Amino acid sequence: MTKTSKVLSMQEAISRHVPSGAMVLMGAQMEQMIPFSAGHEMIRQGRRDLTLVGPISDILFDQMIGAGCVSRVMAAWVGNVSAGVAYCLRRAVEQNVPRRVDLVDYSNFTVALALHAGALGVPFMPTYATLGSDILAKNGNLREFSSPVSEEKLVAVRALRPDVTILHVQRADEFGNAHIWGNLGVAVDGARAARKVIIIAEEIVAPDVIASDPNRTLVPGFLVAAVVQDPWGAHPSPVQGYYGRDHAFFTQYHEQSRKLEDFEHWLERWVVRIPDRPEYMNQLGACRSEALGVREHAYSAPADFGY
Amino acid sequence: MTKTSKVLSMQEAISRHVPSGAMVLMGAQMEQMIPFSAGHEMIRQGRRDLTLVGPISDILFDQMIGAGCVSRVMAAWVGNVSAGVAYCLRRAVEQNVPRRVDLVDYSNFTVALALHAGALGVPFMPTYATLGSDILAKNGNLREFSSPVSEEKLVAVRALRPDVTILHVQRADEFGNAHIWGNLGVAVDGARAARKVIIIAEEIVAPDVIASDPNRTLVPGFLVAAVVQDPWGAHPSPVQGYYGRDHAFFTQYHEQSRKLEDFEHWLERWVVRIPDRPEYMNQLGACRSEALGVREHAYSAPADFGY
Amino acid sequence: MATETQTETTHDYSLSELMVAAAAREIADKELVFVGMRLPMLAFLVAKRTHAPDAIGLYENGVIRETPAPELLYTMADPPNLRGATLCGQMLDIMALLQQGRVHVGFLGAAEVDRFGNLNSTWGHREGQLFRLPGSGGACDIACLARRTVVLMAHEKNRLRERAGHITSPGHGRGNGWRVAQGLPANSGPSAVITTLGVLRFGSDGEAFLASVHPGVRVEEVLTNTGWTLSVADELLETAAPSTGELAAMRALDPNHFWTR
Amino acid sequence: MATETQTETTHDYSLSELMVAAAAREIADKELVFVGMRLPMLAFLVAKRTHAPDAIGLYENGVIRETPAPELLYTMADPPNLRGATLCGQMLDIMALLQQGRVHVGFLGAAEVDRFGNLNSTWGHREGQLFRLPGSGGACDIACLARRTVVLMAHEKNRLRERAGHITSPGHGRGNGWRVAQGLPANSGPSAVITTLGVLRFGSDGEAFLASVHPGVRVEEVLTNTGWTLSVADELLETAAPSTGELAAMRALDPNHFWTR
Repeated sequence: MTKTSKVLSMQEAISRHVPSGAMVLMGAQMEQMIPFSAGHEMIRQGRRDLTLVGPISDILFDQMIGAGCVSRVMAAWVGNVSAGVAYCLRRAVEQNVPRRVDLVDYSNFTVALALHAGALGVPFMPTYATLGSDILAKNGNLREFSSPVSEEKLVAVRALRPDVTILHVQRADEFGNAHIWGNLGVAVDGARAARKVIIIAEEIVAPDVIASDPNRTLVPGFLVAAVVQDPWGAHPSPVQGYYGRDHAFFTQYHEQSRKLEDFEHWLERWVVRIPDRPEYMNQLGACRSEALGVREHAYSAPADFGY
Repeated sequence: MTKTSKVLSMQEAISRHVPSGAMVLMGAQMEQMIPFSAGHEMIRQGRRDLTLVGPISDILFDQMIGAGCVSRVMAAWVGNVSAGVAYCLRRAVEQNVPRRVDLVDYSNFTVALALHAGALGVPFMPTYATLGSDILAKNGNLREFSSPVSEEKLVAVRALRPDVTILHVQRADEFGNAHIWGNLGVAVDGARAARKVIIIAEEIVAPDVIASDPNRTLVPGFLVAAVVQDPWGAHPSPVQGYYGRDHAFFTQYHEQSRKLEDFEHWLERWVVRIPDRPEYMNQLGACRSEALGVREHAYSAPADFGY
Repeated sequence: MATETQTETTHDYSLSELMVAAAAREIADKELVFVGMRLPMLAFLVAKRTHAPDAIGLYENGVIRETPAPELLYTMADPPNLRGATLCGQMLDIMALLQQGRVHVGFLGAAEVDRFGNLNSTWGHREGQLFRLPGSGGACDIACLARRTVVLMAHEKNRLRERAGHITSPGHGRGNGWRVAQGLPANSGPSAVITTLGVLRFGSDGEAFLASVHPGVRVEEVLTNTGWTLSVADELLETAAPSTGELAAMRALDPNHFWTR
Repeated sequence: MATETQTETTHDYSLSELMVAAAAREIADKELVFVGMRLPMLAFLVAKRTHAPDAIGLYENGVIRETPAPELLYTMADPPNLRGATLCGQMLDIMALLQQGRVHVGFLGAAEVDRFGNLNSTWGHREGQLFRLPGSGGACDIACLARRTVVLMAHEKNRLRERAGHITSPGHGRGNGWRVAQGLPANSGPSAVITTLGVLRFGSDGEAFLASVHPGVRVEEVLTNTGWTLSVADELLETAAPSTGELAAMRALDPNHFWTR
């Protein structure tokens, strides 16, 4: 085998694979494993005119909107799951601050179906969801049609194929074969629909570890453009088996993003002045990270692939 | 919790949940984990007019057709994977022996999509597969239509919802929550599309074992009507981590089903006269089963669900 | 009214706790429940610990749970909600059950509800100004596809409106068979709106009516705070106070009143 | 012919081995290959061990493998094909890659192939009698959706027919843009038919022509055994014999000649 490693630093991965103007899927696992460290690197590298795609976004989209990286959001929900609204989103949509952002409203299911269509290689997926809603009325990627096999109305959800899907995962090998467990959200279809995948892993492990459980390999390496080892890269969101959700951080962000000036301070302090995730974790403090660590391990029963 | 066990004997499970005339999905994991013991019990209980559904069938459908249980097969391939054609199928289709069987020809992908539509709760799934083929021309459940979002021709694969899906699995708890690993074929959609699911498990294990790895629980118990513990129930097909494929048995069946008379002897010897799987394994002999057993275990790396 | 109102009762429970208890009672045993977040999440857990031990919780991030999570959840993807789950999978795994019609009841919140139970969680309005809300999440999907939906929200005149400013999640539309005409499943749609003042239910014409008022609330207060002329049930009830068991369950789950403050 | 035929050569390889080697050479390095069963499975493994070490094998039961299975396979779901796989999942996971157009080449067998590469694996005919064959399996899907398809089969006049009795797996239909007119993906379709006598390829009009004959085979023999008037390439080649490396690889994999007898 002549395979070469796909491991890059976060700086390199974003620099090479996420240009301004790209359609980027993040937050595929919903409130788990949000690739904050990748989003922060995009802010630092000054990306502009991104289209962000995701079912929900638990404050990462809000931060990137506030930083001026985003011109469009295709999502079902943008906010702060445990604390409420997204103030940067509101400023952008209501006042064009720091710049105008177009929102293309989906429901969770229709985001999932758009990616599913992309992953399956068909132009659309049919559903009953959104019939009768203003989501259907206003989103040009949702179109009512008549079922070809029954006397029913259906909605055709047009396929989405992100330029880049960024997934934070528990572990991967250097070739990008990635194990993910816990709730998967739209991670599987999100990766397979994408033109490129970037894997951010808590751990890079030997290929044998990944190959020991091919049913957990939800992203095969041949779809992956880059692998970044970035422990704690999902903080303040949780990574099952690695660290918990930093609820207080979300609440603090809520308060500190309410006013534009406060948000700008927050961004300076937590993103702009920070070179990378190790430094971010230094700033967060060992006390906080220890409190978020795993207190009780709970290992899966083994599956025997022997013969 | 007031949950009651769903464990039944094979006799009871088939007697209660698989009536004559039912549409039954078996062989969902393709050449792995074919529920031979369940099919044999249907033969013994004299089921008639079954519609068998599956992508392929590695001799189980042939046996049931030969035994006269079947009036229709909706499948992509019926035969003997390592040895060739299915003689009972041929006798039924070419000579109506022992009775006429209607074949509804699919491709593998369109069987999978029909079940996927059933599992997703939509009337059809779109695909480019089968365009231009006689499969499309002759199968009334496949219909060409125009994409509602593009200028393309597509095929609508009508949803299938089997009355009963029978899955052989590695392990389950008494409530039907089932772990499956290895190649999954159409097992996930097959279970979820069905009105009832019967789980045939190599092992019934404590609920904690199943709950230790909820990503491997591909069939949740609330979809399951009955759980049968039936070790070696998939022989001669393999069960990853439990036993290998008995290639010789497939070859022998090929020879012994070529002529009607020989097939009738085979059926008498391996199905009709056999009360259950332990007796079948006695007849097969310890020597053979030992040779098929796991020589080298290969356990999956644990996933930590702790926090 | 079926029971006398006691306007000056000293409550030994909070309004949120009353709403959670009322929401919990919308769940029958063994039902599949699309749980959602915040008060409904608590309501589901209360139901599990009281009258509906075999209710099954579905979370759109990809989780199915038959046993309650052992800790308070701030989000449905908090680690305690995944460990020991019945199933962890994809969002589509969960939405598929919804679209198959297997889900009995889903819980929703909203900024606005209207006369026919249509919900808006996309665009708020305050003093004539629109402001942006987080959006549907899975609310539209649940509103379209669950057999019953239950809404929890504050009862304010500018939030219970004659017509929702934006239909994020369709209720009965404009009433009278509108859902079926849209292509939505038969036997689906809004079942109850549990507000801070009472509980609204829906007639066969799809219009909401006041089914019960919370203890201490006057009917006039409800009507004054509703943005349309709200019908009142002939047999108006008083919303039952939380039982000791319900209160114990919710306080065990949320001892610091994060969700029921 | 480009090279001289040596009709009386003593082969130190079997015809099956020649066909496997020819099939293996249809795979380029790093390609995604829909492997199938029998000789193609062996061809894929030979390619992996010789010129295409980073080819990726896809199996429609739900398996993706980058490393060759360590043992001879009788079926794609044999336990050695699952242990250590790149991915084990659902059939749809694999078919999705096919439908996305990511799969470079797929291998097929058939009872009949016709002038335009259409395949029949559903109904055979012998002396005017139809007989039932196992059916498509994934063949139709691969024929529709893979960028290239390669067929392996015995070269018999009643199997290479002017027109297939049943189009299980569409090739170039009736030629001249037929695939695109049907709605099939551009840049897809039959690439080669490797028979027991030679290799057929396809012109831009979709019609098959004889591109090479196997060592020791005369062109007339091919033409006589083909059910239509087969065109012959201006630069007809001789199919290259298996290399020492190719033979070593296939014999290591199948020492008892289960597949190459």
